[in-house]
Amino acid sequence: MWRRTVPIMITFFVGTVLVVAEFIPHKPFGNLGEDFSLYFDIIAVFAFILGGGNLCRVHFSKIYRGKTDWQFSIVTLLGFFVMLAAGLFKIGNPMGIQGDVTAAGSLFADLYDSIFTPLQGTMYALLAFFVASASYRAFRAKNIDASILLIAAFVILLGRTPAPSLIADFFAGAGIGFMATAFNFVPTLTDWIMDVPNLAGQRAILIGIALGVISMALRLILGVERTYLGADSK
Amino acid sequence: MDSNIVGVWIAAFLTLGIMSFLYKDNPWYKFSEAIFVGLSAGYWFASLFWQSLHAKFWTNWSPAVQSLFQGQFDYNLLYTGAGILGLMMLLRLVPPIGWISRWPLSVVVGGTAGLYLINYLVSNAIRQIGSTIQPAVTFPESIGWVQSGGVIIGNVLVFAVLLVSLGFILFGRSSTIDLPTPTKLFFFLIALVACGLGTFYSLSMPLNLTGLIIFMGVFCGLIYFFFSKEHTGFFGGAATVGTWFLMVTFGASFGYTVMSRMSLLIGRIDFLLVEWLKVVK
Amino acid sequence: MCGLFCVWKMLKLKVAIFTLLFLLLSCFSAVAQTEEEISDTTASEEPSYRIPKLAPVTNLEVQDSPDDAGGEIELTWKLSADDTEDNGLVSKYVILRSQNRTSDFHIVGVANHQDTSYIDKGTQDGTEYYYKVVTFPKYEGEVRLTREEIDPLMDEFPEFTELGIKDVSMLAEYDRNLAAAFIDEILGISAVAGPVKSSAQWFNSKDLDTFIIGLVICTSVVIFIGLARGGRKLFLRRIGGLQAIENAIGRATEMGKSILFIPGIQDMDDVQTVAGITILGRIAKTIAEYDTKINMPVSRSIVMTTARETIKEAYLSAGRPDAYSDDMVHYITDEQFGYVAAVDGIMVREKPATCFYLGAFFAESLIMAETGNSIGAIQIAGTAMPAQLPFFVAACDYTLIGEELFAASAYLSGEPKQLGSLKGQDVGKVIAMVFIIVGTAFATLAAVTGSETFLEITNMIKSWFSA
Amino acid sequence: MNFWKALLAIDRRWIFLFVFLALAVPMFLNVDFELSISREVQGLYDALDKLQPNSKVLMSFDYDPPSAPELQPMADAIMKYCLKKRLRIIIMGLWPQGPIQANMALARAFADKNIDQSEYVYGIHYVNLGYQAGNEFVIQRMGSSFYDMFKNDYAGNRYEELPLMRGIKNFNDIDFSINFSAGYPGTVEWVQIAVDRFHVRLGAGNTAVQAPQVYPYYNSGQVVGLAGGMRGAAELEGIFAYNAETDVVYKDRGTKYMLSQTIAHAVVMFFIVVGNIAYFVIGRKDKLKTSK
Repeated sequence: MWRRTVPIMITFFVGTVLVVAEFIPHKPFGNLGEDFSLYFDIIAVFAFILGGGNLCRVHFSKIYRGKTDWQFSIVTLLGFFVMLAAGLFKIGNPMGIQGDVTAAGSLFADLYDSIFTPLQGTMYALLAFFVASASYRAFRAKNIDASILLIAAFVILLGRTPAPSLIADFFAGAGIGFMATAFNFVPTLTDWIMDVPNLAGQRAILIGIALGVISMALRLILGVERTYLGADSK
Repeated sequence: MDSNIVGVWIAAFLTLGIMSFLYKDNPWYKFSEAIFVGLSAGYWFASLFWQSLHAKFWTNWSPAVQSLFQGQFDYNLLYTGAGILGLMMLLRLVPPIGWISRWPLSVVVGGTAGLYLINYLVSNAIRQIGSTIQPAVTFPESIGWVQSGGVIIGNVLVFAVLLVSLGFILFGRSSTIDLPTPTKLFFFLIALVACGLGTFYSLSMPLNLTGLIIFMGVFCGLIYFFFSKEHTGFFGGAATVGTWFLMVTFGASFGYTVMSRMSLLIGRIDFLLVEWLKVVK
Repeated sequence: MCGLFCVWKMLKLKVAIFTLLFLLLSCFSAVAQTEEEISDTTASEEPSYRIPKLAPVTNLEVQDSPDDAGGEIELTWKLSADDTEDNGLVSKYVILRSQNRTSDFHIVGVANHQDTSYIDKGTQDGTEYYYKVVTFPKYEGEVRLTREEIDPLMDEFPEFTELGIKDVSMLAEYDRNLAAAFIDEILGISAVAGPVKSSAQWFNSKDLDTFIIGLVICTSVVIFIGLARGGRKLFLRRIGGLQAIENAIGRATEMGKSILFIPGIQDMDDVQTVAGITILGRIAKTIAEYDTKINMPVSRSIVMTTARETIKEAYLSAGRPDAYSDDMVHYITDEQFGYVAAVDGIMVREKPATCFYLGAFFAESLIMAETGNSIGAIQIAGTAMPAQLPFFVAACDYTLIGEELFAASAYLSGEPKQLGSLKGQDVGKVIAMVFIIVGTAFATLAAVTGSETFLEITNMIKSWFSA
Repeated sequence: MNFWKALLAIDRRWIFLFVFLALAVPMFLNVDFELSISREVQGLYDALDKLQPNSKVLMSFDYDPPSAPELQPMADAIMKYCLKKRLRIIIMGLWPQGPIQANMALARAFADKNIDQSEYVYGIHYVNLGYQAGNEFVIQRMGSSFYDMFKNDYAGNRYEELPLMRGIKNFNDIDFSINFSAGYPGTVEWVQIAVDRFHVRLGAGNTAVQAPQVYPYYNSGQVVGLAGGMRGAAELEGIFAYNAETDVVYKDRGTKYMLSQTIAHAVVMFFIVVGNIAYFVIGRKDKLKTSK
């Protein structure tokens, strides 16, 4: 009862109230959505203790048991505790403990700028390579679907650069008028693909997603879907 | 100044460490990864602690409690609920009563379900349906040359797509429309003539068919997502056309994105060449 | 016949009267013009600037903003005669408010020229207010005041922070007693409107359309869940990706390798993560039955605890509770790319046979999917992030597109109630398609025939979907 | 193994190398482009151009350093333009790093010789309200009160001490808002809440990834102007520099980077073409084999 029924009732209650609140401007319903988000943020901070604890446990046990690459676990833990201390105690913060945690000049901000930012940026930048290898592999005219994918991608790729007008100029210079005209149309075609079929596809996806979300949300609110609650017995 | 140079060198060291992963996994990458994981976890916790727990919870809740002792009720006292839910979450660390953590979880899931239901209904479903309702055909009074050229290309494309789709629905492998071939051919011919006339017409008079193709795309796309019916017959044909539209969407989005992915790397290369090595001004 | 003649005569008379009136008016305006010219010349001799007096707004109406949480009053008016689309003389409308009809008016806000409405969002519910609107002219003269001079002025008359340097310069040139400018009728001031009180409403009537549409869709989902629960057999077609899930788990078992499950990088407050976790519940059961290893690095603590519960439940119901371990799910970091760096590392070192990516993804989608591809894993993805779908489609073996992600867990569960909800979803699609067809049909008819009636019908349908 | 087969099975690290070279080598060159200005960018320009001096413009910086190569040039161009046009600028960020990026844009704008920093006073002509956590709910709350969300600005000044902010209660007091967005929360949330609920006029600068999602909003008029990706940035630089009452047509980073980008693009396209040729050649050979 306390383990299963109550949670389902809570889900039902909170979900229903939030749906209904959308239509009630009067206090306290008007701001309920925001309040929920605030609540969630606060719960998430508490929950972090579980996550952070798990991180420490995993790496401590790796070091303790001397598993492969245990040396790097030391680095992880060091990074974690140094950053945590720098942030929680606001070490080197020009305004002391009152200042913003990310205030420039603090150890926290320095570590962020010189270590966190380049790592984050580079990891993100790896996409440039992966996008190239993925398109090399995926854009092959294997069948109708793949061919359409290929053509659409290729036209957009071409149209997003100044290349078409350069090529058109080349053809115009060589006296091949119709080719020049054709290449001059590439940017128009790009816009057309983005504005028309792309838009249509996006809309179908968006409407589908909306219905999927609605149905999923109802399954959760009504307690039909209760996987997330876990085991019945202890 | 000096600390700045040290910072740049550290950044360059880590940048190259991550990039080395492209060649293969190696200790340099492992080091960069390890420091990234640890540091960022610490970063997030510290930020959440100050920016959520302190700024949003403590600064609102503690004055409310104080004023309660002075006999006044403050709306912010409701934050107590959040604190209690957070503590309940932590009860997971006490196995015998760990199940209590399901309560805050139910609050989270219930709230998420409620909010998403409404937001997606309004922003994704209702609004997108509303903006799809537009004339399938319009007759713009005057349009510039390039634009009209675009429209003509568009129209020819529309007709081509229409014909191919029809052909697919009628003669495609998965087509199960039960009509004699001559009848099918007859329909197809009518469509062909209509499209030809349309093309001819759009050459002489501005005719904008973008609405039609958007309508078709949304309609067929929705049919593709239909679960209640097998994709056969007309339904199968329409669903296939729907997948084509999805493919165009994916291809276009992919193609559109390549550029920005490149620019991310430009940022890093810029850092290496300009800020670190200073070989480019 | 006679009647017609009478009408004709009367019309003629009217025309005559109007002509006369018109002539008279033009005479007046000519006189007025010369007067203005004279005043202009005198103005140039005097040091003080003459603020042109503009026509006030008319028909000022005030009312409590409907459908709000209180604290708002809505003002509407008809444009001043001097406020024309191009080259109008009006720069803005200044809104003044007071709690009594005759005095104590203070600026509460500024509306742009060409605006015909303003919402005062700073009212106290239940208090009576009076409003007037001041037509504020464009200033063509020189801006003489500097910021340093204006700041003390603004301290003196705090309301003027609403106005720019130019405006205050203009008022200051006229008279150092700035506030007087608003009382002395130098500016075009409208009639006072009010009293009006703001209040909060209990139902947002603007959202009625949304409410009805939402209700219809939700009801159909609920009805189908009920029908299915009642034992009605419902037909649903198979989704391609789902068979693949089973095969992928089988493959990992055969190869004796692990399965990697990534539930996205968002927390449990994203419904996609919830969808991913529910699918995990079904998959984990199969995994438990096959006795395959699952590795699930997560980037959110709440997801970690939820996933553990879910997997534990799956192992229990598969009858193998002893095989479960908390280590299957481990937290890495909340940071998007830190998480990806770690997941990539796990992939190349552990070489899982199968990777699942089910949840909310951002830029990391392709980094993971490409790394997964390079180690030869079977990859199954599902997300409702439209921007990431193309990458999963390109790099993975199967992708659950948008809606399919949410449907997958219902499919995999095989429970009639869950499948029923999918039917309800389809009803939603039918509704969408019907309205799109009907709306497009009317819109097209309106465009082709130019008929007003069709246009009205189209606009009506559109208005239902404009929440 | 024949040539085409080898090509199809090429180690992806070769592709990586080519991409890297394609991006790095052009950095050493310097070439000018001429770009056609797209409708969306023109729309953004027109919207800003129509504003009266002293109009209040809200800029939300919703991105972080990784997206800066695309969005920073846009922010720079618009910041310069707004300052030149003497619009009042209110800066905020839904991403923690946003306000820092904004300060960079400001610094770069003040470094421009056509902009005299002494003419602009912090707190009166521009304000940086800083970052506020809460994603779309920040926007929602700003709908009723900016003050509720930003009691202090980035530098720690109190809201009511800022002359510019004294007159600003909520979106009603904002003439135009611009959002530089790299994801969530970003343009989509601004549209859904600020535009749809509070009728804010919104322009957006997006990363190329975001742009396709924002297109529907542009087409339905919910966003008045839109710049997408590096090309959008280059266009913005072009149109804003050209029209900003100075004759200087400056080529800035966005335009410079475009060369690298275009060549890297060409490399990607080259590989796609080669891959398809190889695929067809082999396909035909395989067919010939089977027919034998």
